[in-house]
Amino acid sequence: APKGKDAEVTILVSSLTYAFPHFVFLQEQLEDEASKIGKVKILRADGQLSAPKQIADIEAAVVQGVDGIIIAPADADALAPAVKAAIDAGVPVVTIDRPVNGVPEVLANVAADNVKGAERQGEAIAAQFPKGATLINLQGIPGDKTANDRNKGLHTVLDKQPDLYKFVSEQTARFSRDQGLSVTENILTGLPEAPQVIVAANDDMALGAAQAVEARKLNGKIAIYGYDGSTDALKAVSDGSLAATVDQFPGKQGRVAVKTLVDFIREGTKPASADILVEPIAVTKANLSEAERIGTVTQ
Amino acid sequence: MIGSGSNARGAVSSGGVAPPDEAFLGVHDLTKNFFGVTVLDGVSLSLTAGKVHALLGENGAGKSTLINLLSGIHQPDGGTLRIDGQVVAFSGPTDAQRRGISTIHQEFSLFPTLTVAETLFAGRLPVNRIGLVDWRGIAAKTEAVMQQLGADIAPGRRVADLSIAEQQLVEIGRALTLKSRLIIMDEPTASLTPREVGRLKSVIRSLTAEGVAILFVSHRLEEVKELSDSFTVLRDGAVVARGEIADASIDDLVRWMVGRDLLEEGRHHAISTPGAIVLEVDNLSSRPRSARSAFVESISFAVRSGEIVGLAGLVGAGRTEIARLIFGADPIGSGSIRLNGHPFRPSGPGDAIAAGVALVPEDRKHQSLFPSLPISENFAAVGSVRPGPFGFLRRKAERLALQQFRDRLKLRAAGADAPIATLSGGNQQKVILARWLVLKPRLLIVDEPTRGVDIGAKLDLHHLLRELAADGVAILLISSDLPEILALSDRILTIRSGRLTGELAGREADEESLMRLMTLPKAAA
Amino acid sequence: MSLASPTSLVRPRPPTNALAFLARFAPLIFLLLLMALFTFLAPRFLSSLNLFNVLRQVSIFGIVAVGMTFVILTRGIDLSIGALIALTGLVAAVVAKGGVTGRFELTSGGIGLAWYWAALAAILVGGIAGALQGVFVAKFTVPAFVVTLGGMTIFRGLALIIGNGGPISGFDENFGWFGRGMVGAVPVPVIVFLVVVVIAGVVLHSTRYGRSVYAIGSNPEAARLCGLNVNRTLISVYALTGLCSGLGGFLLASRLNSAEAVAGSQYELNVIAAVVIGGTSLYGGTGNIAGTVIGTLLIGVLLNGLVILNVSPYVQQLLIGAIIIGAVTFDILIKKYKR
Amino acid sequence: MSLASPTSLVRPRPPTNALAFLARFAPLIFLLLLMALFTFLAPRFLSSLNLFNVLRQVSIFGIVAVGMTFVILTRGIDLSIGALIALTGLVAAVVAKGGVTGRFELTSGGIGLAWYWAALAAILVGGIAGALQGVFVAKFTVPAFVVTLGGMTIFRGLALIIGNGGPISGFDENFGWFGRGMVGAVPVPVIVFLVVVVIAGVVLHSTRYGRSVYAIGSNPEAARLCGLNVNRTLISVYALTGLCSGLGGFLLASRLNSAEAVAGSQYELNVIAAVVIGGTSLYGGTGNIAGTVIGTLLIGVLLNGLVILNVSPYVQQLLIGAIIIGAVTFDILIKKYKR
Ligand SMILES: Nc1ncnc2c1ncn2[C@@H]1O[C@H](COP(=O)(O)OP(=O)(O)OP(=O)(O)O)[C@@H](O)[C@H]1O
Ligand SMILES: Nc1ncnc2c1ncn2[C@@H]1O[C@H](COP(=O)(O)OP(=O)(O)OP(=O)(O)O)[C@@H](O)[C@H]1O
Ligand SMILES: [Mg+2]
Ligand SMILES: [Mg+2]
Repeated sequence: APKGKDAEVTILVSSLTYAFPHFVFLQEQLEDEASKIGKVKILRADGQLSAPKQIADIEAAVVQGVDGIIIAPADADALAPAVKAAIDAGVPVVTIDRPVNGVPEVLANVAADNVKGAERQGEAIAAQFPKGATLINLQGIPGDKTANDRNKGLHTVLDKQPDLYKFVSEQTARFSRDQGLSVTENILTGLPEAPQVIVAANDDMALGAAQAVEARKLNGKIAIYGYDGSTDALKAVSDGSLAATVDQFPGKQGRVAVKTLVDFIREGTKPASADILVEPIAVTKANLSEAERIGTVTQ
Repeated sequence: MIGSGSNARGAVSSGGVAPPDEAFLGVHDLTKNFFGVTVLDGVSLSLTAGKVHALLGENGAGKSTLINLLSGIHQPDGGTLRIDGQVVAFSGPTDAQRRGISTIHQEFSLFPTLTVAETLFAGRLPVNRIGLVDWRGIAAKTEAVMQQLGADIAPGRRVADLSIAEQQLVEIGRALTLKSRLIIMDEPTASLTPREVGRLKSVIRSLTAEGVAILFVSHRLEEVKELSDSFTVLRDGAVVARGEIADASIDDLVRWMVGRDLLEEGRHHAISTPGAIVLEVDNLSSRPRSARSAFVESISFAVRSGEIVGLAGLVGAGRTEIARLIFGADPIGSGSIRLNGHPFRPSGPGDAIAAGVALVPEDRKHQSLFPSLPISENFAAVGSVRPGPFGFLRRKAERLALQQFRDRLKLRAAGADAPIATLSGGNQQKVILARWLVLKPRLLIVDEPTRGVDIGAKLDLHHLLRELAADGVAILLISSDLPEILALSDRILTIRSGRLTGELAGREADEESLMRLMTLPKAAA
Repeated sequence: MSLASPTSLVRPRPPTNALAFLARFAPLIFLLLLMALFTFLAPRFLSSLNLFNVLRQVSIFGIVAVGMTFVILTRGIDLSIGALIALTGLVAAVVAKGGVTGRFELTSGGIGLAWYWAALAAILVGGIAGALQGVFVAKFTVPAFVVTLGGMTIFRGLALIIGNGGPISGFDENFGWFGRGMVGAVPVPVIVFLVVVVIAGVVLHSTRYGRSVYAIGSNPEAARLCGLNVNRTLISVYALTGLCSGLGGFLLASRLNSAEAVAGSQYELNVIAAVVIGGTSLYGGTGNIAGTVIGTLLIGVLLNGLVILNVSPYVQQLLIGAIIIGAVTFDILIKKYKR
Repeated sequence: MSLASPTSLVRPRPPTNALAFLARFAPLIFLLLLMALFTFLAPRFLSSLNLFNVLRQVSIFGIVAVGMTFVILTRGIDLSIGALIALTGLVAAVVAKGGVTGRFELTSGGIGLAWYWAALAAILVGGIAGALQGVFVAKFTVPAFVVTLGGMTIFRGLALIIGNGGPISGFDENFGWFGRGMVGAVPVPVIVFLVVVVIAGVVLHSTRYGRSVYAIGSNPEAARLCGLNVNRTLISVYALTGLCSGLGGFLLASRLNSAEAVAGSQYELNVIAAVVIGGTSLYGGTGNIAGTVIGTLLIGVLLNGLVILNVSPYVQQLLIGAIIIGAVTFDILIKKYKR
């Protein structure tokens, strides 16, 4: 039953991790929205990229008697039973960033699909290089869901024209700037000629790659694509060292998720559709102002 | 009996002493090399049921190496082993054990974190029908074995908490429980006092009465004379003499071992009157480890410059503990120490060394050796050769210092860069002694300094200690070897159960009077 | 037969005073204190629902910790368990689904086999992988740290190759029962954990094999001289930990209804921490299963309680590190002071 | 005795044969073989550009490996270095930017200090963090594995708190020079690495301090009875590794023009692997800096060569694990066979 208009509400947010700026920003915006709504208490749980950890956190939160849960699941299947159990225990759940599988009782899924975002990334490449290009692909942590999804989206778009877009090297740099730099250096050494494009599964790796490119004095000759729309990346897009990044609007996701959940807890209103999709966009120099975090970039 | 002096080798080969037919173990023409250096060279020997055979030789002569071959630890490079006339080759220590050979090793092989009982039966714990260990049975058997050895060691004690001598007894106990046909004992008495040695002797006698063959290694020749039936002397890995013990005098044995006559060891007495008091210990007690009373209690004595003071006591009497308290190795409970007239309360060995105190510990393996480092580093570890500016080492000076002691103590080593682990036990001890002597301390404490050192080197060391005393060093000598204490000490203090029980002037003391004080009941003290 | 403990044989026992008692039960006392603190700060912590949660959460982790206890008792270490959990989970998944194609559907591409084949495959692969590592440790005397560090990388690579980087999900009911089912009020993984604990406890304390594990850890050289088959025992403890990891991998896949190559990451460090907190010495030869259970619970309680108390995730990391160090220091200092 | 010949101690030495030579240089030989293989498969590997790449890539890592060598020589281990690199990098960043607000701008919110203050702060924080861990290892005799495992979690937590989960980026030219600059053809980090190597080599081989490090690793009790200050030396080696991590953290931030809490993850395992591959024994008392340099290069060459050959990332993991085990096994077997 709805708790009433001005009821105190406690919400657990189980983030995938707090070590990635993407989720930190999401959290900040979410909490900002919560304080705007008023009388909403947010509990943070760090998923540490681990499904068992998130299950444990959800179980603890249910014991604790929270009013609702927002979760960015590490694994769509693994977390399904725990999410189901929480809902059965009377705790509404909103998934964010990505859904869990097979639990229709979830109040809402607020997400900007990683596959879709990567498709935007691929389309941006295709738009800039309509006649085709050679590419280096820097992938994320092997086996990680985000890494897999982004890789999949990119290939979905570019593999439609395999004659035009050739991946000359696909390596992992584990989402890290450090490895983005050294792996790019190594790849460039191994290639007979420099590629036209370096596409990375997150901004950190793209920024590392940009440094390698700069050190090789190849800047301007290779277009580098990031992902996440982080502050550093937006700045790099504006000064031209990155060609584009993808914005999934994590802040917006956070705001919508908390609003949806609180409305349901207080007044019992369900969202029109359980799937609230935030459309990711590719941010280039041309549409820089559309990026969510552009405000944090000072020229 | 064959063999004599320097032409001994010829004597052996022409002697044609065929191993007796009833031998349990026949060793024929055994050779062994390490890194191309021949350590054993055509050694033959036979061991007979019910007899004790002594294996003698200087440090590094090859005794332990021979034993390692007989107990299956190393494989010979040449020669044959026969058991009951059958040629055998051991695939490993277990194999040798299965064939009835058990060994008490020179370096113990115990389990520090396990109990005495479990250590005794390791590898063959008795189990019940469903395969679970019979703990009670083990405890009972352990008590029985310890009683046989006259050792008061509870089966449930952790081996790590035992003293060296107690560990030695456990090591012996394990060989006894094995029901072997041959027991090899590599210096089993090196850290035992007369009481335990006496017990061991009677154990050996009852073993031989049951038909067990014994191979016995010891540097204490009186013991050898008394216990064994026959002997073999090794020098540089070759047999230089063998025969019936009854036919050989101690002097003969010594001559074969070291290849020269040793001067008769005289009783030492202070050459000049001792000088000023260097060490003064007043009412010293150790810090109680448990709720019980302190282990070493109310000890008072003094040592003067130029004086050698012996500390005598039975196993576990607390001699080592006194030394450690003075050296700052263990925390002092109460009482005070004065060094050269000044109060002295070392917070650790570093303090003591800085104040001119040196301690040669009793447990070579655990307290002295750096097994992974070469001889030169082991020698230089106390920093006796002062480093140059910024702590830069002066390696050349260190080498020269080592060279001196090497000659002095007749160290046998492949070179200063050889790993110390490749030296024989006695030679390791020499390196350790050299480490401390080069410090030129004002107070030198030596705890069982000649453990495992051969008779020649032992006499050399005795001379060295006397020279140091003559130079004005105050020496505190701890030894379980009563003749050694008697030979060197100006005064002898006796300890029992952590208390001082008496003091004798060196010239008045003899083994009997010492033993009486060492075994005095506490109340009578 | 007698269940008398090896230490109860001590004849002249020192008076059992408070300090000795403390020393004996230091890890347990630390655990109880922590639980008391959490209960005080958040009474809900002590609800039976929550305690069963904690038990279920630690059970997989605890099963592997039991195996790790054997390894650490021999002075070894096994860093590969997390990767092995991932690998064996995927093996179980592949067997249960009959292949990797159609890996998200319940009715899979190939011919899926029953849960017991899946479990068996996972356990077997774990055991073999562990034994191989044991061979390097025992026969080639390569330090366990190096072997299992390499193993960790290799198994993670194999898991990626098998799953082709992605998860395999959606198993049938029976498969899922092991991870999610209940027997009465008790979750199935908890029961499996208890069974493993009891068996391991008896083996370690009262069989020749168990005692040889202690002897080898205490002094490998002496163990060899005593005729213990050191190599075989060493290989066996790594195989055992592999078996436990395989069981853990199966249970985790069953619990999550999904197996993937990134599963079990960083398990190794938590598991080792649990064993050490439980009083098993990294220098070998001392420790026991009861301690490991306590250490496991301590880690579980810690992770659970800090979330219930809503401690900031960043600060949580800080506290977890501090408490791990604190627990072990507490144990060591009390034992030292006792003497 | 003769003054002229301190070498006269040397009795007939065993002939220096091929096997002994192999044994002595096993890690180097392994490295050269690996390089030959890579060159054969991809000639570009041997270009001077690429070799400088490898050198630059390993230099930060190598600096920390030098510190780790000291720790491992004393039988210790330090798992906290990766986290410490992240923490100190952030410290340097905060100092250079004058605060966390405005953490993305070159002209920051607070008053940024010059690079040398930033470097100093990073190194100091690293040293202090290391020394604190050393205190637990030395004074409280808590196993280094536990202390630095806890330290790793704590430092990572602190780093997250300082950076508030995000990066701090954009430093001035001077700050950046250390990570990205060149002196002639040689990258600055490589020079720093070489300087660290030379100093550490001299200290370890030719000073009293270095000798005490070996002695303590070889037999801590004997070292204490030789009057060496065991506690102080132990604390110092952890402090030293902390200093190296601090230097590494600063260089990494400078190189990446950015510092963040996830930097340096998994460095610890690679660094330990490098030291061990270089022949330093995890049981303490044997090893040297030259070996560590070789081990470092081997890891660097491996990571570089596999990427140049464009080996699939999954298979790379497998190969890296196998080669680490292979290199150490090779070294051990040859040394054993020599005897
Ligand atoms: N593992 C080894 N490697 C190299 N040399 C060795 C090894 N073991 C023994 N040696 C050498 O073999 C010789 C004989 O040593 P062994 O230990 O047999 O002497 P020992 O007669 O038992 O002497 P001690 O009375 O001192 O115990 C010594 O020169 C020693 O340096
Ligand atoms: N402070 C102490 N409190 C209680 N027991 C102690 C203490 N110090 C030593 N002991 C025990 O006393 C026994 C022997 O002590 P110590 O080594 O000093 O004797 P010792 O006369 O040198 O005899 P040994 O021939 O055994 O070397 C050992 O079992 C040791 O564990
Ligand atoms: Mg010997
Ligand atoms: Mg003693």
